[in-house]
Amino acid sequence: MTTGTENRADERTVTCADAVQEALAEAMERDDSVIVLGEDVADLQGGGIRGCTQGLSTRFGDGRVRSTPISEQAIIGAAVGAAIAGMRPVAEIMLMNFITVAMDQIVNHAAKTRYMSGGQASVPLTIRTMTGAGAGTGGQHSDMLEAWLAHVPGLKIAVPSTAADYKALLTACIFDDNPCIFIENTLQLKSKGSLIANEKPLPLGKARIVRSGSDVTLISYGRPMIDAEKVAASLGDQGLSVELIDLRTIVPFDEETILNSVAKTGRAVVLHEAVKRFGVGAEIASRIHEELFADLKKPVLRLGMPYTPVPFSSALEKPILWNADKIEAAIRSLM
Amino acid sequence: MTTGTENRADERTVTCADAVQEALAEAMERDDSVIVLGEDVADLQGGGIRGCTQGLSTRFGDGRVRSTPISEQAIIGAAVGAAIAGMRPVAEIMLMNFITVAMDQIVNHAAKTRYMSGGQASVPLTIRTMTGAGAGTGGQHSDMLEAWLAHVPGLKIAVPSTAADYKALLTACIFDDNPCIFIENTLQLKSKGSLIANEKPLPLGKARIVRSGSDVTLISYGRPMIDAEKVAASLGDQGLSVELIDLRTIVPFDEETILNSVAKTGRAVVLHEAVKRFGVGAEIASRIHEELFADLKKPVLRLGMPYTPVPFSSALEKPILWNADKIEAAIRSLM
Amino acid sequence: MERLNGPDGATLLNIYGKVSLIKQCDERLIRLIRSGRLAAPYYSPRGQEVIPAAISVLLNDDDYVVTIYRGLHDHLAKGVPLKGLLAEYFGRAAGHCKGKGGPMHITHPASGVVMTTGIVGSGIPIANGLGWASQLRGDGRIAVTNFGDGASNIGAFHEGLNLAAVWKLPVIFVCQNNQWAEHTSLAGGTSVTDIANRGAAYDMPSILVDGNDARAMWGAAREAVERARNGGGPTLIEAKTFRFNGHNLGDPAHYIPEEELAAWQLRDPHPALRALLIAEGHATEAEIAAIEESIAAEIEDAVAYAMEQPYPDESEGRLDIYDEEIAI
Amino acid sequence: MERLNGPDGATLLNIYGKVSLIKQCDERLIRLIRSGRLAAPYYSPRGQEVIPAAISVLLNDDDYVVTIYRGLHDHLAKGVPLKGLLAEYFGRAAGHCKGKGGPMHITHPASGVVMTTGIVGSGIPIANGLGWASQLRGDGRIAVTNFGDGASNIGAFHEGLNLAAVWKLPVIFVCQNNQWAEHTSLAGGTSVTDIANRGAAYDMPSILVDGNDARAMWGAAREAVERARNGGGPTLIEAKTFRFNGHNLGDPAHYIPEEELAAWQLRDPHPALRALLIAEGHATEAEIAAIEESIAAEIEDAVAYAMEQPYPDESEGRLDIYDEEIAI
Ligand SMILES: Cc1ncc(C[n+]2csc(CCOP(=O)(O)OP(=O)(O)O)c2C)c(N)n1
Ligand SMILES: Cc1ncc(C[n+]2csc(CCOP(=O)(O)OP(=O)(O)O)c2C)c(N)n1
Ligand SMILES: [Mg+2]
Ligand SMILES: [Mg+2]
Repeated sequence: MTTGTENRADERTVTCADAVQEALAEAMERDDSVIVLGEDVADLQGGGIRGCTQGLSTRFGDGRVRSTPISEQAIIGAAVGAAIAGMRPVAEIMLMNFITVAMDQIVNHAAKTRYMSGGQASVPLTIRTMTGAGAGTGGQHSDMLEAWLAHVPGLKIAVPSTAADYKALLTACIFDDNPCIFIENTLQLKSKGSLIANEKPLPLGKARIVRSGSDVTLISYGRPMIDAEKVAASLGDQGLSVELIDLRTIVPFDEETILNSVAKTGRAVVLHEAVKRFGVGAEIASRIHEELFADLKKPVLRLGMPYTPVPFSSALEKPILWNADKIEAAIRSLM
Repeated sequence: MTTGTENRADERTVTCADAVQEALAEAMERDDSVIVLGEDVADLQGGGIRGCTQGLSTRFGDGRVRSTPISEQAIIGAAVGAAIAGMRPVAEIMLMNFITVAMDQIVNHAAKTRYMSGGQASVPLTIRTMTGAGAGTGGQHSDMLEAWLAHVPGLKIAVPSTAADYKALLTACIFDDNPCIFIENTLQLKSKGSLIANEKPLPLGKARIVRSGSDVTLISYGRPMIDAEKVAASLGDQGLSVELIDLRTIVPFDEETILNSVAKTGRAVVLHEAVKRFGVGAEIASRIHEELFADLKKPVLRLGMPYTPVPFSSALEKPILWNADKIEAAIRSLM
Repeated sequence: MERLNGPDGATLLNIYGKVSLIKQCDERLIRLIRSGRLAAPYYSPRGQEVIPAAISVLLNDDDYVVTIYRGLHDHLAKGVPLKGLLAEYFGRAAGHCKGKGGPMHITHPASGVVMTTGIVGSGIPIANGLGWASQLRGDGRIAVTNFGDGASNIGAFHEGLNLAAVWKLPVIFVCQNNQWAEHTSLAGGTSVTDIANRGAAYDMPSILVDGNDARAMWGAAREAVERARNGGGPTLIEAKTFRFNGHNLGDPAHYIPEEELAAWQLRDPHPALRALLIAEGHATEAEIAAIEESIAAEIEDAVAYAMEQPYPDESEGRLDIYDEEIAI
Repeated sequence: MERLNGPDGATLLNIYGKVSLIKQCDERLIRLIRSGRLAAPYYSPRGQEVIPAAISVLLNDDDYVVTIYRGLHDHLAKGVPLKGLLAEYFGRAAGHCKGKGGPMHITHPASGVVMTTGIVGSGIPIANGLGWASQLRGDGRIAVTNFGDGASNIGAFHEGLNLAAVWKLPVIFVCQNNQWAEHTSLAGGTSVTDIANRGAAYDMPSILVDGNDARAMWGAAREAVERARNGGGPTLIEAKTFRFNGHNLGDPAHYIPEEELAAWQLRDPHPALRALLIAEGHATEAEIAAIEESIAAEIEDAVAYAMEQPYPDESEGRLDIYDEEIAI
């Protein structure tokens, strides 16, 4: 999240929540068909519980920015319908665990309508949702469930890790003609990063090589990127050269960048916040093994949450999360 | 599904649907706390659309066997509540795609209640559901979604492949003290197999070595096992020795059996009906790579559905499903 | 008052044309499936024809319709072209959905049919989104969403009606109460006798109507269409009707009491409307027979067309997953 | 008639004891959090105390209660022991849930509190299962499930009430209508003014009651409890009340109009009940003060206890995922 350098003239420091708000405002300004709905998103309701939609209803009107009842099926359903009718709805599901009441609309309708209609209908909606462990919110408010959605053909999934990506990836989702899921991190929304004016648009599906290296590839996305970056830097200082890749998009994911890197390093660690078992890391590790079996010096290592619901007590929650020590130990175990 | 031999004296041939019905009837006979609910499950409604619950309400009463409104959240919710109160509910979700409207109850409640209550509450429910492609029922009635549920700590998941396992695994689920998902196959329910009287109970988490072999390990579960068995036999006749493992239980899955086998063969194919990407096969393949990297002669190969919704037309549906040729080709590609 | 006028003769005849098309098409499909020439899941709308027929004559082509697996009547009434529809049933490349959707998932935007869902209740919230888009554009399009009595017990119904009421959306919720939800009777799963009474839970105007009576159905639809068109918000219509066949083809429906079926058969909407047209002099027996014959010919034509279309190429299956093919 | 009698003085005093415990505990928790000594998500029930207090005096220990993240009042009213409750807030090993649940997920079976959920509406269908178990066993236990006004707009509410009505379950659905759902007013998300009116959609007896009036609340609860206990099936109670604090601690609730808050503050249930007890001679000021002081002492004791408990050992996190630890 830190640039390590002074801001450039065309650079501003904003919170990730601000970055989301800017992406929405600019998209709405640019295209009348961009509309916003979700619980408490309008200004009468405070512009979103994290302020991500603040000012939008005042600026673009109560028609285009609507607070909803607590009805996630109705929220996603309305977004699906409006998208079919040619709008670009951005629906907020307040926390990711609440997609569990709306999975039907996401999976059976948003994801499949283009296909089942033989391409006659298009569902260019974006679902913004927020989640993440580490804040002591317990078992029903912390889950990362991107692996479920990745298993559903028809959806695209983006997980930003910097303020700039919060803005750029959300913009890409909104203007993508497919249903996109944009996963924000509860703890990260308040943290700051820099935005560069008129940055060129980011395509979905391209990873970012945060740091190039030659000894080992570290692949991650979302909030764990912060620690990943620290570890890569500190190991670099110690002469261990880590190539760090921020996946940015889970579907489609950037196999080319990953495979090129691991072909070079011969070693890889995949790190994510979600439960390790049956997680996104399993797919990435499988692809690397399938394609680079002969080049690998060591098996791909996965880091993720142990197989457990998220406990409330910090004494229990902290130990199950990733941290710099665990990442470093994983990397060292491969050398 | 065929034994290849004449029935023994204590052996009967039944359909998989009958096997389910027997498991339920025997469980209800044995334990008053076993109760059944779901759409159309009582005899007044025909005892289930596949006859799996036929006769139960007549025999055990309308109190214990209840047809429900079309309300999957209410179905699983009632099962969760009754389980907490000490019953062993068996809830039917008619088709697996309909779990999408009940994921909250399954994931946030059934799976997490034991943990979040610090072990004070227990949720010994079983969810029976049916699914499977190949019958021309299209995009919203065919999905195998076991990978989602496997990513949720707290659930157990069983997928039977023979009539005997339909009965034995369902019985194991019902008497397990954890929430269990039992996935039936639409096309298989009518097919027959043999049951042996007084077979000893089957534990969850133990795979079955269907056929031992030395050249390659083929791991699968559910309906694809039928073709897997044919291919293993035919390759065996041709001198290629396939060790065939029926996983039976996805969570917990029998790592020991898998790893022992692949340690021996050095080659493995994982086959499932579900979409390959981010599927159960990715976890299994990852575990094999992680544990047996040095022993593997070839990377683990995964077979599964391509990244697509299930199309309606048989001309499109057939090509995306596994078949004997594809399995054989995969195995041969490893030799 | 204009408002109280019923449909005129031409309108009734128009409705009858749709009813006859639906009935004949239903019968033809059943023969095709029974004879083994068509393999498709089929949910007959026989007995419910009048409901969408009477509504559709009040709709514009670009008004939206959302419906369910039991949707043949809704599709045909709204004007989905028959050839592409049947080709879709046969899984052919010329099907409206290129064979990828099938009978349960018909889409044909030019007729306004934008969604046919196989998930009970899920079309309800989707219609709200269509209505929202119309409201924003001020283009006057309204959305009609069809569902069964059983669907009125699922969460999506509740969330959808509440949101529509709060947002005053131009959406008509049409509950085709055919008395059965798969094998479960209305009383077996539904805590109210009249689903129209559920409208009060959303402060939404509701109309209880005999869905087998073309005149009454048209009247109910007109009230709802006018309200939606004029910014008056949503309406819940409960149209009482009956499902004359099993839930799907192959279901012998033993669970339906014989007397119940017999009583409803006396109220079959098709002969009733036919008789009314003649009795009131809107058409002669001969004129009606001619209409029916031309429909029969159209159906034969479409069946022949559909059956001779090629199947989609395997490569078609890889398209339309995303807007562009992505390598995954 | 007995039926029409209100609660006697002892009952009112009993209710007041619970109200005072809730109010004092709420204030203590807020101080602990504000002072940085407790880190926990907290949803204050201040203003809603009378509702569960009046219901609980009519329940047996083994009657079930299901509640939500805003559950402190429901927990305490039903008798969840304070020490273990506070230890859970502090994430300690001695917490009722060993620190794994936290304030949003309190379970204490001995008090009948079997589920506290953080998902809006989801406790409603769960209560049905508890009621079903009671019905089967004939043990006379009933289930009370609490939820907010906002929850009445979610699918689970609808499915839950319909099923309870069809199955005539011994369940009481208590909608604590505190006028706000997070930052959304009742009218902002809910299409009816009185949620009690939604009962008719399920043919379910409904009671609209002033949840801040102990006498009225007790009367409503008694009617519902008797009905459930006697096999008469479920009841929907809408208890009008107000949320005096923000949605959660930290929410300044700027969206609530000042006049609205001021008007409701005049109807604060706590001083009202206190004054009534004295006015009607059920207790003297001194007696009440003594009760309050003993509660205050109990709370201090529990806070001290909770704070000195050890945190759970890391290994505790691996238990209770399944009945037996499985290697995965
Ligand atoms: C969410 C969901 N649950 C269950 C089903 C299985 N199912 C298909 S149709 C049907 C009955 C629907 O009855 P009703 O709503 O009255 O419509 P009808 O079929 O009578 O037209 C059921 C239970 C489904 N498709 N979706
Ligand atoms: C399914 C779901 N959607 C959204 C939320 C986020 N959320 C938590 S509390 C709340 C407001 C609930 O309002 P109400 O039902 O009136 O209860 P109150 O908080 O006023 O007691 C919301 C939207 C949630 N927890 N669950
Ligand atoms: Mg019906
Ligand atoms: Mg509220």
